[in-house]
Amino acid sequence: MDFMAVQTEILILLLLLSTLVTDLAMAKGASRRPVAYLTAAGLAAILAHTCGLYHEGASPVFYMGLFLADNYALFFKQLFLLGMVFTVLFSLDYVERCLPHPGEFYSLLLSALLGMCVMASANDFLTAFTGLELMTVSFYILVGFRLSSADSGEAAVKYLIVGAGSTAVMLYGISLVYGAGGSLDFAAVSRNVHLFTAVGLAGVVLVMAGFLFKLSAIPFHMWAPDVYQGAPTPVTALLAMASKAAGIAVFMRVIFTAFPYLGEFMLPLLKTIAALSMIGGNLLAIRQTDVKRMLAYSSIAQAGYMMAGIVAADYFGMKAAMFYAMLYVFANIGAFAVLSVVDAERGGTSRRHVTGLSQAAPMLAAVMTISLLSMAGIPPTAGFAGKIYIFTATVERGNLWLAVIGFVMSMISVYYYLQVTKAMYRDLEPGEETLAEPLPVPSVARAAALVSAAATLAIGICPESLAVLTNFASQTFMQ
Amino acid sequence: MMDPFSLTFMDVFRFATHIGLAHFLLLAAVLFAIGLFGLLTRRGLIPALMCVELMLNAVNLNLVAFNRYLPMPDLSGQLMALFSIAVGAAEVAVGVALAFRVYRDRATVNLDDLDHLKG
Amino acid sequence: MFDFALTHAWLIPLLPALAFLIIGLGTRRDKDASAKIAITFSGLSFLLALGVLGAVITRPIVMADPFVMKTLWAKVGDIELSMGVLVDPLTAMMLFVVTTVALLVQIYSVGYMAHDPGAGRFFAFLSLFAASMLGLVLSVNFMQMYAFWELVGLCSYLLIGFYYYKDSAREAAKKAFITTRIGDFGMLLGILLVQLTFGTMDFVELKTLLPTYIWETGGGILTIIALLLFIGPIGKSGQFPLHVWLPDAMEGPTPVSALIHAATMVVAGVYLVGRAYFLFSALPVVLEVIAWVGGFTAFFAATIAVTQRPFKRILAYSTISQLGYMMLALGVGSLTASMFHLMTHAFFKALLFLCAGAVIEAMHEEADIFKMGGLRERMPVTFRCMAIGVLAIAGVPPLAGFFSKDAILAAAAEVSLPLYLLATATAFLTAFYMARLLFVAFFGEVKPDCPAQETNAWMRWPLVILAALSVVSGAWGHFAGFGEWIFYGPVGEEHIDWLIAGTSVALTAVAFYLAYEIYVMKRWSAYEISRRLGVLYRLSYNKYYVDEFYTVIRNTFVDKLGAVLYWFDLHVVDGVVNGLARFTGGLSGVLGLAENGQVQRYVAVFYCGVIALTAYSLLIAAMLLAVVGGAF
Amino acid sequence: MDFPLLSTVLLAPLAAALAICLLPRESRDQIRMIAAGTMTLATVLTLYAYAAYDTVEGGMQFTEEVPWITDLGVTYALGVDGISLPMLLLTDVIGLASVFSSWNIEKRTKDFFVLLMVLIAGVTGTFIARDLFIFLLCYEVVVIPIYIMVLIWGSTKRVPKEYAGIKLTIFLLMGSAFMLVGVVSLYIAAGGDSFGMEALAAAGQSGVLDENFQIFAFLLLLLGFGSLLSMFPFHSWSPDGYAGAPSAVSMIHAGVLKKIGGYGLIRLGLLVLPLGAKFWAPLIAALAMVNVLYAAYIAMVQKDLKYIIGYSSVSHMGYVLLGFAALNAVSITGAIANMVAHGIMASLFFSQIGYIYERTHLRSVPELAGLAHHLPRLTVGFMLAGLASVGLPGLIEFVPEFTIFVGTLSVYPVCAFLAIAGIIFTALYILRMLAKVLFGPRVERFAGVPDEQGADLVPLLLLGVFLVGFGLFPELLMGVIRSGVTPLEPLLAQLSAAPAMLGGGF
Repeated sequence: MDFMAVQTEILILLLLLSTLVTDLAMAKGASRRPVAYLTAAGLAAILAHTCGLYHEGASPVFYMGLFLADNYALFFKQLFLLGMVFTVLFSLDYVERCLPHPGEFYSLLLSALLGMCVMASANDFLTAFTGLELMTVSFYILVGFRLSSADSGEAAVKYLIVGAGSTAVMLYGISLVYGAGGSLDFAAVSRNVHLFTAVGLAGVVLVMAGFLFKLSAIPFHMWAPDVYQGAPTPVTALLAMASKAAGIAVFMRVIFTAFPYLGEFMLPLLKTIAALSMIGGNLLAIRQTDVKRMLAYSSIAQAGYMMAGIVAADYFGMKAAMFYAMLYVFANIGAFAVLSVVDAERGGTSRRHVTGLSQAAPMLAAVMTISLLSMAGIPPTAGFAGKIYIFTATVERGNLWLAVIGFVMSMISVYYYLQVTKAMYRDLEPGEETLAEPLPVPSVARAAALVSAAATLAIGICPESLAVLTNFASQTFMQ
Repeated sequence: MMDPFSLTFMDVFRFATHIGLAHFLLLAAVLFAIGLFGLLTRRGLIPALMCVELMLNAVNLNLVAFNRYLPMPDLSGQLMALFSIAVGAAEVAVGVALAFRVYRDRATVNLDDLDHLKG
Repeated sequence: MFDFALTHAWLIPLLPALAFLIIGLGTRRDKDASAKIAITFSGLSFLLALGVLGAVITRPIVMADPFVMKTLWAKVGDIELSMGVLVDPLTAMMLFVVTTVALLVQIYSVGYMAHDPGAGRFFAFLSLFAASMLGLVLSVNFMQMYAFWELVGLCSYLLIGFYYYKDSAREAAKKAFITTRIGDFGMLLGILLVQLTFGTMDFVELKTLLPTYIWETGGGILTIIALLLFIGPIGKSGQFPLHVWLPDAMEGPTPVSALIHAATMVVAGVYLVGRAYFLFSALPVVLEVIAWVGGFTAFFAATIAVTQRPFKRILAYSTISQLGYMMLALGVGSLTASMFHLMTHAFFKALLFLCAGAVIEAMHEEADIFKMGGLRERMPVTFRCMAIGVLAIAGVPPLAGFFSKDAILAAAAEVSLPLYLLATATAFLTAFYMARLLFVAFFGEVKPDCPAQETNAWMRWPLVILAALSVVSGAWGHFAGFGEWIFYGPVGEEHIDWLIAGTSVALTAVAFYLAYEIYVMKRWSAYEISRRLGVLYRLSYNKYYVDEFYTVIRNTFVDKLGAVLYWFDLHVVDGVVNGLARFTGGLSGVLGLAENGQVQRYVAVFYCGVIALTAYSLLIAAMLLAVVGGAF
Repeated sequence: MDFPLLSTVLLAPLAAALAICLLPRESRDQIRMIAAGTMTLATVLTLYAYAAYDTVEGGMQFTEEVPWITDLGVTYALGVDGISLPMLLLTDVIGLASVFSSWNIEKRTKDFFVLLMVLIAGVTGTFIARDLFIFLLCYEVVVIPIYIMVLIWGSTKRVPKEYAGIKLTIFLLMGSAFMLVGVVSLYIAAGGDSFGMEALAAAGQSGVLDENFQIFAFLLLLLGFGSLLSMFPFHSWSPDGYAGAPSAVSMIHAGVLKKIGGYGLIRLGLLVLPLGAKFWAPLIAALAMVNVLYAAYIAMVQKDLKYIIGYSSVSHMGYVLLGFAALNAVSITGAIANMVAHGIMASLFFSQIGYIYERTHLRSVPELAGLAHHLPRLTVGFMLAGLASVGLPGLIEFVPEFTIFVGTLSVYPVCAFLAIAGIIFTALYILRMLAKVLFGPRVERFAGVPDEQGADLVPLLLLGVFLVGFGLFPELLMGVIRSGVTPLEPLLAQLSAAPAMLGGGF
């Protein structure tokens, strides 16, 4: 019982409790900005604290190997924390204006975060499942948090129905794997030869389906566009970056520790799904006019890219996927920070709403463009380096066709990203002059957006620093 | 694995009279399928949630049966079932809350009518 | 002194080039200064050319051993492109002719362009032309010759289009450039093949390499090369069928017509064949082609000239015809006769054109000779000069044309009777239409509203000098031994075949008589004759419809084809691109239909995925079972 | 290496972009001055490099190397040799000219110059990069600013500018997608430890990359570079794109960016994948021939000035491709020289067209006439560019074209023959255009149009100097290029000794 292994989670839980208490202690109707600041400050402190937790050698383990606090988990936890801090910061204004009960909002964010952290560290199916559900249930509520919008409620219901269905499938899979593998522990399962039977293999694919749902990979993606569109903008941001990254984290760990010997069996499947996601996500995004919905499809495609890294099934691919997950966080922060401001000010996130942004708020338009280009993989943004990492790993394993699809589709994706850029930069037509009037941008949101754009460019120009970190994290995991 | 064409009457009889793991698995699968069918066809939000609950219970059955019939080193299957029940409860709780919320917005909890978001 | 000129021969083209630069960048707007600069530099260039001529004569430099200086211009791979000067008697003669005519024309232009606001530009272009032409003459290799060949083409384009505000001038300039470009295309191919075959384009080196090459490999590829090379001269020297640009080129100011389209540039083609005569003369087939092209062009153009009415157009067809003569001479193997005629023609044709300029200016831009008449009285000096020119070109002894034309006829007679007859017929026609021109414009009654006055001194003196040259150059060349000076192969015997000479002189006399009777005495009605001739007259008057033919070709094969290809580009090439884009967009729409907002549809799709995955896993399991065996 | 000359040239425009970002929108004059000053600095430095480059020694000079991304084997390696130095010069000269061509842009001046500076920096980077990663990075950086510039400052004629912009962007990016695949597979096949061009070239030439791989990878590169170079049938973005773009973008795009295609084919296609180049060369030659004639024919029936020049540049790129395809020292020298020549010429054309359009808002040939009466300087510019593109001696295009012809005629007699016939058609459409636009009777409508002066005159003077200078003294250009091509000769000799595979003798 090494409690040091769960120190991050404990800290988050404490923060969660303190936000609850603070919220309760505050007067009804008062601004909940203090809660937000408390959350942000607490998360930042935890983030700083986790920086010191990277280690060489054996990783701390909590309770019979259920919970493993290795560098890999740490990397993803930092990723979640980072995403969460920025989300809290850029959405301050949005939350105050658009969401009721902002105090509880922060508590729920923290509980989702807790779930993600548990997922990242999970070393057996029970822990993984618990973390996953903690996150998912929190998200059900968060998605429906915007009471003023009926779409938000609809999105939440849809997420719930599909999500519950997927939970059931995953659980069924876990039960089969348990039956075949004789244990819920990843390492123990991997050693059991019965995994190669019909029951075992069926269990494996069902478990994977559950995780792929979180990644919103095709064909488990149907919920994503509706939910992304309906959810409050900061929640969408978290769904896109953190929830997905958590899925990736646990997915990779499951594949590499629980089913490491199933490569021959799973890889064709994963390759197909990766290819489908890259193609379908990008194609579907082309017709979208709502930026959030478009980003949902785009996130499907991004999941495809990350999976392309995973199917390289080696250290390079894993590193690439982790690298990509991280840069995707920054890209998302930038894009959604802008969208939250636009959503709060102009009451929507369709292309119509961002029109003229280059004149109304040139900085936001630039950040948006940079973030979208990073998603598209255009240099000098981080996305370019990420794609190079991913596809060198892919090609190295002989999957050239996957790289062809990846590069071609990412260039097609430029088309729809540029549609947004076009809306922001184009000349205003008569009657649209009001769109050029300066948009009030909260300074915190502005700072968050700027920092994310700077990070996107910095990683793009100098990927080395992040690459070193991912190297370190993935190496310890692979030992 | 049994060859279906060489099944004798005795085989069938033995299967029918000696309750074992296979029965539980079969039952769970059937339950799961029923739940799935309901999830796909029932138009109401609440019935759909009930169907999900059915599917989760099928899984619990599986877990417990595996734990009981196979030589497992520990009780982790049963433990898992407990967690699953808890999670199911949470989901239903949230689900019902959302049902209220949706009903307030749209005056319906019919899943078919929740199609504002699409395309 | 002569040596200085020789070693500084490169200055000869450079001086006018300098004048072009100075005028172009500086004094363009100042007419007088521009004229002074142009004439000064041309004069210097003329003096240097005289010096070179002196050097060639005194040293002596002979055809077989030219003086060569060259410098590297650009080096690509192992191919060295050089520029330089090659001086031999041929060059010296050309330098002399070009600088003389250029200088005289520039002096003449001072008067002619006195009232044109664009005179500065005019002098700049004239200087540039002189520079290019002199560079061409001095070329040491095919590449240099091609480069300057293109440049003279450019100057011609600029000067024909000098009156750029006139649609006709603009069109004529374009036509000239493009028609000659077709010739250049062939020539460029020829030059490239020379480089590829011999590894050099240098005239001197080629001359030494050629005999061995022919001895070793025969003439097959060489024939192709030579024919290709000859396409260039066909274009530039207005040979059939690329002659169409030359009459239109008369849209330029008259001094330009004199300098470029009569005396110098158009003979560049002849000069090229002459310069590369070591190549052409080694290939009998090619020589025959050249002879026939030349002979036919000479006759063909003469038949057109007979019926034309504009003053300068008659002269233009006459030029084509005379160029045909020169080609004919080359074709029948007489470099001497060709070059001799080139020289005399330069003088008397320049003279004729300058006279034409004087007349047309005096007539206030009226060009139709039938609207003139009696100019003899109004413009006596011009008339006398004109008469000398006409007699010279008609081949009346002892004027220049007599000697040179006789040399050509004699050379033709030696080789081929049909060619000789063709040439003689041409001589007759030449005499006739020139007489017609002279009689119609200068004799008869003065038209009532005729504004003509004698020209000013700037224009008059060059006429006189050219007239003098037209008188003496033939005899001088004949008696001073032109044939021992410029020749290829064995030295030609300089003698006059009295039978041939007598025939042509007699025919000339007949032609003059006929013209006199028709146009001065009006014994026969010109109209009647033309009516009787019917189709022949119309063919001639309409220039055998060659222009119309080309228009049809251009419309169908260039513009129509262009339109078709553009259609192809827009609808097929671009259509595929747009189609792909539309297809992608459409696919997106179709796929998007699945996303209909019904959550149970989403669940169904999800489970379809699950079922597919499960089916796959069971398949694999079955396969594993088949391989490994055993049971769960 | 004492002074990081190439880094300065590369980063100066970026620094300028940053500086302009910090200025207020209203200070248009300062913005312009910063842009012009920076580009002047870059041009002067480049000219110094051009003069100081040791042609006897040859090879990469002014090199800089800093390890960058070690786990991918990426090095921040810059350097110029005889092939890239002329391209660098071209970039900076045209960049400087384009700044002055955009002098009168009043609409969102700040945004314009920021994007323009980024664009120039990107193009510069592709030519001086010695590392494939940097090359790709810089290349793709360029595309997006162009899109935005077309969108805001472009013009809608035959097609909407939005269409033109997105077509251009997607076309180039699709090309680059194939290129990226090619490069990544190349990187892996060569050992996966370095993106350095020298290292890859060594791998390619020493047989580490087998022939089948080379053929395959070259095809991918060809798709990328070919569409960049507007090789038939991947050319259709180019006329539309130029027509939609503001003149500075057209200048840079036609003048420099397109040349990245040719440069890449030589630098990567030939040096790294010689056997692949050998295999595909006949196909390239055939397509090049189509390019020359097809585009020239189409140019003949165009009405819009920018379309004429757009198709004309497609046609001229055919010569570059042909020169490349012949794979010998002479033809490749010609191809490189032709890229420089066409760059100067096309950008001069576009700057002059831009001036006309700016002053009259007309670009259609039938609507323009007799400009020579009122705009003599513009006429000189037009004539210079037109005559150069006709290939007249004394102007920049003559020697390169001649060189290409010499180099290719013996290798692909039929293709070369037809391509040489292109000079007639080029003359035809160029002269038609000049005649119609410049000459003819005086048109009073244009009487009030002022002639070029001050900043407007700079592009003409600057480009004109190079147009004539390199024309009269071609050795200034050819000498440097020769020092870059000479090291290739053994490789080319080796290649020409091997038999052609894809049916030679077109």
